[in-house]
Amino acid sequence: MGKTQRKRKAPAAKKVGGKGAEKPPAKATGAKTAKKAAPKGAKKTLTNKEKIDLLRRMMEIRGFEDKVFELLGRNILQGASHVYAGQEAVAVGACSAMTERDYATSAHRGHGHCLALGGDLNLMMAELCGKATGYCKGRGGSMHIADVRNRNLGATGIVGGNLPVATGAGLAIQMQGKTGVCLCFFGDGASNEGTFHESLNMAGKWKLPVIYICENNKYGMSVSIERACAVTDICGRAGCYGMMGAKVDGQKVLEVREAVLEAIERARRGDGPTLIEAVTYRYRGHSRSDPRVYRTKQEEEYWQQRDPITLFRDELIGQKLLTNKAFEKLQAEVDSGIAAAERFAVEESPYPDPSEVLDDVYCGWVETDKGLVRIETKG
Amino acid sequence: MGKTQRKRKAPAAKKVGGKGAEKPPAKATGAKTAKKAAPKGAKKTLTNKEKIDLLRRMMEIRGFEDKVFELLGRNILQGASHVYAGQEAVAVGACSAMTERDYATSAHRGHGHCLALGGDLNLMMAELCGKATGYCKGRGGSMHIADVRNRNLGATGIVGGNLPVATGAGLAIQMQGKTGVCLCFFGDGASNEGTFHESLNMAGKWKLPVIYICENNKYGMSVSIERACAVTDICGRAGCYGMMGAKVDGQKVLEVREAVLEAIERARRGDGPTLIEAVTYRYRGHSRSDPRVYRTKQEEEYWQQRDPITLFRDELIGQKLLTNKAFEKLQAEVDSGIAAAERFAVEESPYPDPSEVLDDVYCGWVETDKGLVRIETKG
Amino acid sequence: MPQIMYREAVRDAMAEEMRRDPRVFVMGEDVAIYGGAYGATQGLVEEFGEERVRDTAISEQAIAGAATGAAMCGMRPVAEIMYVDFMTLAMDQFVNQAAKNRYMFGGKTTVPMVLRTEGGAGRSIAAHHSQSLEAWFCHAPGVFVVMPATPYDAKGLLKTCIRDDNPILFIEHKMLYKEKGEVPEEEYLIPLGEAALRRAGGDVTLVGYSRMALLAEEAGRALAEEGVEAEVIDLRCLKPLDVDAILNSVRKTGRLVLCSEGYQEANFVCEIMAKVQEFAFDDLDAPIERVCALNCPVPMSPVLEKEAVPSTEKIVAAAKRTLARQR
Amino acid sequence: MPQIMYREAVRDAMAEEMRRDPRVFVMGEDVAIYGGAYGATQGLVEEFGEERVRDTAISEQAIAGAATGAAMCGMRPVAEIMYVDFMTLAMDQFVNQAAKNRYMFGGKTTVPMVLRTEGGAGRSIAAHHSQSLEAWFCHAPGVFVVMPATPYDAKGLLKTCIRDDNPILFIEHKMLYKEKGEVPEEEYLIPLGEAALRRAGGDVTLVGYSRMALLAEEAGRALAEEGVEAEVIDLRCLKPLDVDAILNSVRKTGRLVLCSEGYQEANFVCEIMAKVQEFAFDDLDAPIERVCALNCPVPMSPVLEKEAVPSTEKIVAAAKRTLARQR
Ligand SMILES: Cc1ncc(C[n+]2csc(CCOP(=O)(O)OP(=O)(O)O)c2C)c(N)n1
Ligand SMILES: Cc1ncc(C[n+]2csc(CCOP(=O)(O)OP(=O)(O)O)c2C)c(N)n1
Ligand SMILES: [Mg+2]
Ligand SMILES: [Mg+2]
Repeated sequence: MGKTQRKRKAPAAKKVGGKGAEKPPAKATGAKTAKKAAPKGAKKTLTNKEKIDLLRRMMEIRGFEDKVFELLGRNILQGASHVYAGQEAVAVGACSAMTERDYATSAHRGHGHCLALGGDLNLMMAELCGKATGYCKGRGGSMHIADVRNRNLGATGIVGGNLPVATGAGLAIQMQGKTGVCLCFFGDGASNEGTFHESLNMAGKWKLPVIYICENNKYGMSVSIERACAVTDICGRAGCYGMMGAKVDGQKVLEVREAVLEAIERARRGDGPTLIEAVTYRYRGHSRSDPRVYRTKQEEEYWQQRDPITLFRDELIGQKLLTNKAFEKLQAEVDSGIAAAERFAVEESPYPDPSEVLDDVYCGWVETDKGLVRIETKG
Repeated sequence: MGKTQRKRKAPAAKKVGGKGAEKPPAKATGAKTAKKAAPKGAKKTLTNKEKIDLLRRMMEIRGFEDKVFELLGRNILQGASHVYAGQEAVAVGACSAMTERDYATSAHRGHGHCLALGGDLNLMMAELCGKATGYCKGRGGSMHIADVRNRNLGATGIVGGNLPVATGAGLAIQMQGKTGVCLCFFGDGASNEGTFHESLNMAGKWKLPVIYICENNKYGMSVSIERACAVTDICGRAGCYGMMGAKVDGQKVLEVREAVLEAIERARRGDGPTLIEAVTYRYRGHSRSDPRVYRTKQEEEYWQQRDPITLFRDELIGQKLLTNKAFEKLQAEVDSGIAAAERFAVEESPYPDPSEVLDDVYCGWVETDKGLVRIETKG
Repeated sequence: MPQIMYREAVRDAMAEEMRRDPRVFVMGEDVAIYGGAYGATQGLVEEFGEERVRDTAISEQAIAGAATGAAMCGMRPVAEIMYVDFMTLAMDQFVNQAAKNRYMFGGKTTVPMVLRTEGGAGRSIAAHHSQSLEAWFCHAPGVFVVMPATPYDAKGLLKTCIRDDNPILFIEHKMLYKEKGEVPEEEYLIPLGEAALRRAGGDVTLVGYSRMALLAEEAGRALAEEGVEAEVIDLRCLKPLDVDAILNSVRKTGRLVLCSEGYQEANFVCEIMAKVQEFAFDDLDAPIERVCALNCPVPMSPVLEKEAVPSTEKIVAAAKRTLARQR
Repeated sequence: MPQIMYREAVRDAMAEEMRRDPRVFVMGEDVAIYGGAYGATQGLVEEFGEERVRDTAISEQAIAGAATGAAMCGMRPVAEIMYVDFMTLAMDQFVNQAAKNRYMFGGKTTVPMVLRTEGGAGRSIAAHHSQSLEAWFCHAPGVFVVMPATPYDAKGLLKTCIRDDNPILFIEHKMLYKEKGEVPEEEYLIPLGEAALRRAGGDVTLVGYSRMALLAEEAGRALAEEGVEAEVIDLRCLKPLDVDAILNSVRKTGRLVLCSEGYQEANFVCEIMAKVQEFAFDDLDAPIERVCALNCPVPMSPVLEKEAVPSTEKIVAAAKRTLARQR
């Protein structure tokens, strides 16, 4: 063993090949390493309509987030909504690679993921408004939207809090012998939490079908990745966990989609997790009151030039798959969907009944003055 | 940005050079990057006497640990002592590279570190026995020995619990403009805790003078590193934290010493932390009751062949710095020191007075029936 | 009835449930090859294999969080955190994620998981391995807290917990693992939220749980020798809590001693004090006494440790104090 | 006296102590450039530079632990955990390391650190950003817990905490940051462990802390309009606790209402209930009332959130319940 000390090579932005991570002794960990028969995945090639659907979803997210921002400003919406505008290509590209049998978990900036997973604009807007008709009956709000029966295992207000949960979802899938995967969305800031380390090590060791998608939007609140991370190449950490790493342009929806497709395929084969770093940008401040003193106007303008919706629209127009007129029509449709959601949430939906405040804390028991009683006993 | 996904190269056991970790923007982090005038470090070359002192320290640790094991077996010693036998070269080699202005933190298997730091056999044995004369007045016992005024910031019963604390010690040193360093000892098992990730990132980013010394003895309790870690090359993770990594033979006291000397020098220059992986082996079970079913007799025998004391003794004898007779004399001296410590701790030392049980929970306040009262008020 | 050890009862509960339900699995540090730090998972990996009995890395956040995610996706994990002292590392995953997901998500998910851990002092292993932190989890909506004192209860309650749809912290006691007790061979379940009457009596009520229930029983016997008839209640579950069992007894005796191995300040038994004075204020003939651990980290030295935690003698003394008080 | 905001008082306390003592420094997430999530560190980096006002990565364990290590090595860190909800991630470093090191190490070290955080509901930001978890830390020997309600107290107490040699959790309240109050220009310190009498009265005692002290004061005013003279006590410090202030008042009024924004079950105020019935059992004319948050995660929806946490009306109602009780 040498005793020389060298600066370890910082992982380069472009990935170079090489194997070497030890194969886990399958027997010892109980991981299922027997290769599965190639399962049916999401379609590799997209029809024109499907491409336009991706564009539509991104536009819906943008429209939704712009509306959220507006409603926050008018004090119609309460709470702390972290808007996703600018990052649409990540959620939409990644979720388009999923099938019905896959799950996803999300974080505090989660509206985009919910919508990309097929979330309903009305139910989402209602949830943000704290209405009884919302996804979580108004109890969760912006940071806690879930729709477990529809693959969405939920967002969390704790930065990094969803990584262990997603890892457990992967474990369940593997133990059940299914071919699903779990996508796990989190930010560059979250990558410095201990949960990141513990989760990726567990998933790497057990070859769990989890796709960790780090949305590197360069800031965790006001702290730039350069000021937070000793090494800014997040996907380079994959090697420490025996998994594949990939860096993708998070402004390009098809590029994200392809990277995730590839990762999902690998996971379905039983070849374990992947860490994908999607480089992107959030347009708005971290939250509504954020004056964004930590970044420059030029930087913001640069990224506006790389708007994921504009890029994809121009690509489709360039390929003659879309006309300007068709795009305008699309925009109008999206706008009216958002307007409908606003109406549904703000005007038509009631607030929850305060008497329901103690419901669903537990299964089968409910809180009374004297303590918990069985619900059977109560009814 | 490429979207290709490659298995990240698992860090190789022998380090190959290469720079590339981004330099931290010094202004932004407030880290002192101005190079310090070369401070006086530990002596590079050792005199014969000093070499023999290293041997003696290793022998003392071995003797101490064998005695501890014996006392545990005879139920004279209570509690859970995790003995260090087999790993002596790591603590002794590393601590020999320290000067008076340096600190160290330790973990549950900490007797070796305490002794290598110059700990007193009597006070240590008394502490293990829960006696009033012990380092911590009998309150800490095996897992919590500290001697803060003598550079030992203490052991902890929480695996991975000392990494953030050592990082903070490094931060204090840096902010005080001192040239000291903090050594941080922990195990292979601890490297999977979230604290490892958070601490190394902080230290790497701020270039803190901390030497993280992972004693890879291949097991965390019964779980082998192969079964716990997705990638078993722990020092290879250094690259993710923008710091140097080194793997050393933990059975060779001078090799450990040199690696730590080099790391300390770098830290004193302001060039930041190092992650050193010292490959070693614990002879005993994790704790006294451990039947060691998780490893083979052959493996144990292999490591007994690489006993750090025997290796160093033979080296010194080979270099004619030591004779068999001198070694026997040394052994006799060590043995009588241990016997004296046993006498001091077991026979001569009193237990603490139970009435002192509430002392020192707080500074300046003490618990009474009615709650906390100021000590001035009390006295 | 056969006599088995507490740790065997815990093991048997898991084994039976794993045989019964393929969704049940065990994971944690040293639970497989080693059989658990206190032997409570011994033999499981031999029967169920490493797929269903999983040794993990030392990563408490990942253990608790992976259990949460797996539970939400159709499994029924029984995860182990080796000491309750290490729950400090799993707090967020357990009390912010597992505990709240059902509520936050509008009741549309369940998190059927058991986090097994153990606590208590008595082994001279000092401040990081001797705590009793149940109070924290009673102050965390969404989770149950179960702390059995006997092999019979350990088995019956753990089986119930594994079948329950709530996230549950099941806290064993390190000094009880080798204690023996009668456990029937046929299957049985013990419902949550029901205290056990360990001794009937009309003079004073002693309430305890986990090892303190056994000490309270012992104190009851000691008091009986002096002619005092103590009623002894073993809570078994702290959440859900059998409030009526306590109130009914206090209404009879008018005097109450609460025993807990947790730190005295803001101890869980203060909740019982609150409930009793809320619902049986006029029935109390004397101040409620509490016998808890001192408000200091648990010291290693056996003489100090003994001083720091409750003992039978301290319970007897507290009972006498409350009895000495004029009605 | 000038009127300043609570957040300015907090900031000024840090600034003054940093000017006075070069060992004092600030670190945490977004404390420098951003000036703190609620503006409580605004301007500090401009005056003291990035060396002494440090933005960290999102790493709560490292923040709390680095503060611990730095404190043991001669610094006086004031570290920030952005929300008390995230203390779930820093529990081990704070309650197992910082809190216990002095005791475990035989009294041979001190850990002079302040962990600033904030809690409380009211912003509709749901279950991960609205908790009041002080009870956990009162049940953790070795740390103090300070929770000021006014700018005056925030400044005077924070300065004292920074000079104190114990590890202290200083919990601010998110709804108070913009509240104004009189704060003298000259330097002052407020000793730990002394409650503030907010209102004198002989009919009933209302005890609160942090925002609940303000609500209790409001309740006191409302009761006065109905001819009831409430005595209102603001604890300011939960540990050390001013037990005598409470006992003296209860001895006078015989009736007590305790207000806390934490979950009701195993709430810190149960400790006060315990102490009062231990030391003033015969002085109580009615059961002690507690007004706490409901035992559920804090819901986002404003209508539910309002229902889940205490209000002035609920305090008034509780006071009336206790007054309705015959002596
Ligand atoms: C454990 C925890 N620490 C801190 C916060 C406060 N906080 C909320 S979002 C955020 C920044 C997160 O950054 P990143 O992960 O990059 O996500 P982004 O906001 O950029 O999408 C912070 C510090 C939190 N919610 N949880
Ligand atoms: C947080 C925490 N988790 C688990 C344990 C129980 N435990 C004590 S030592 C140990 C193994 C530690 O392994 P390693 O870090 O390699 O150190 P070694 O014992 O090999 O010296 C474990 C799991 C603990 N003390 N603290
Ligand atoms: Mg970010
Ligand atoms: Mg080890």
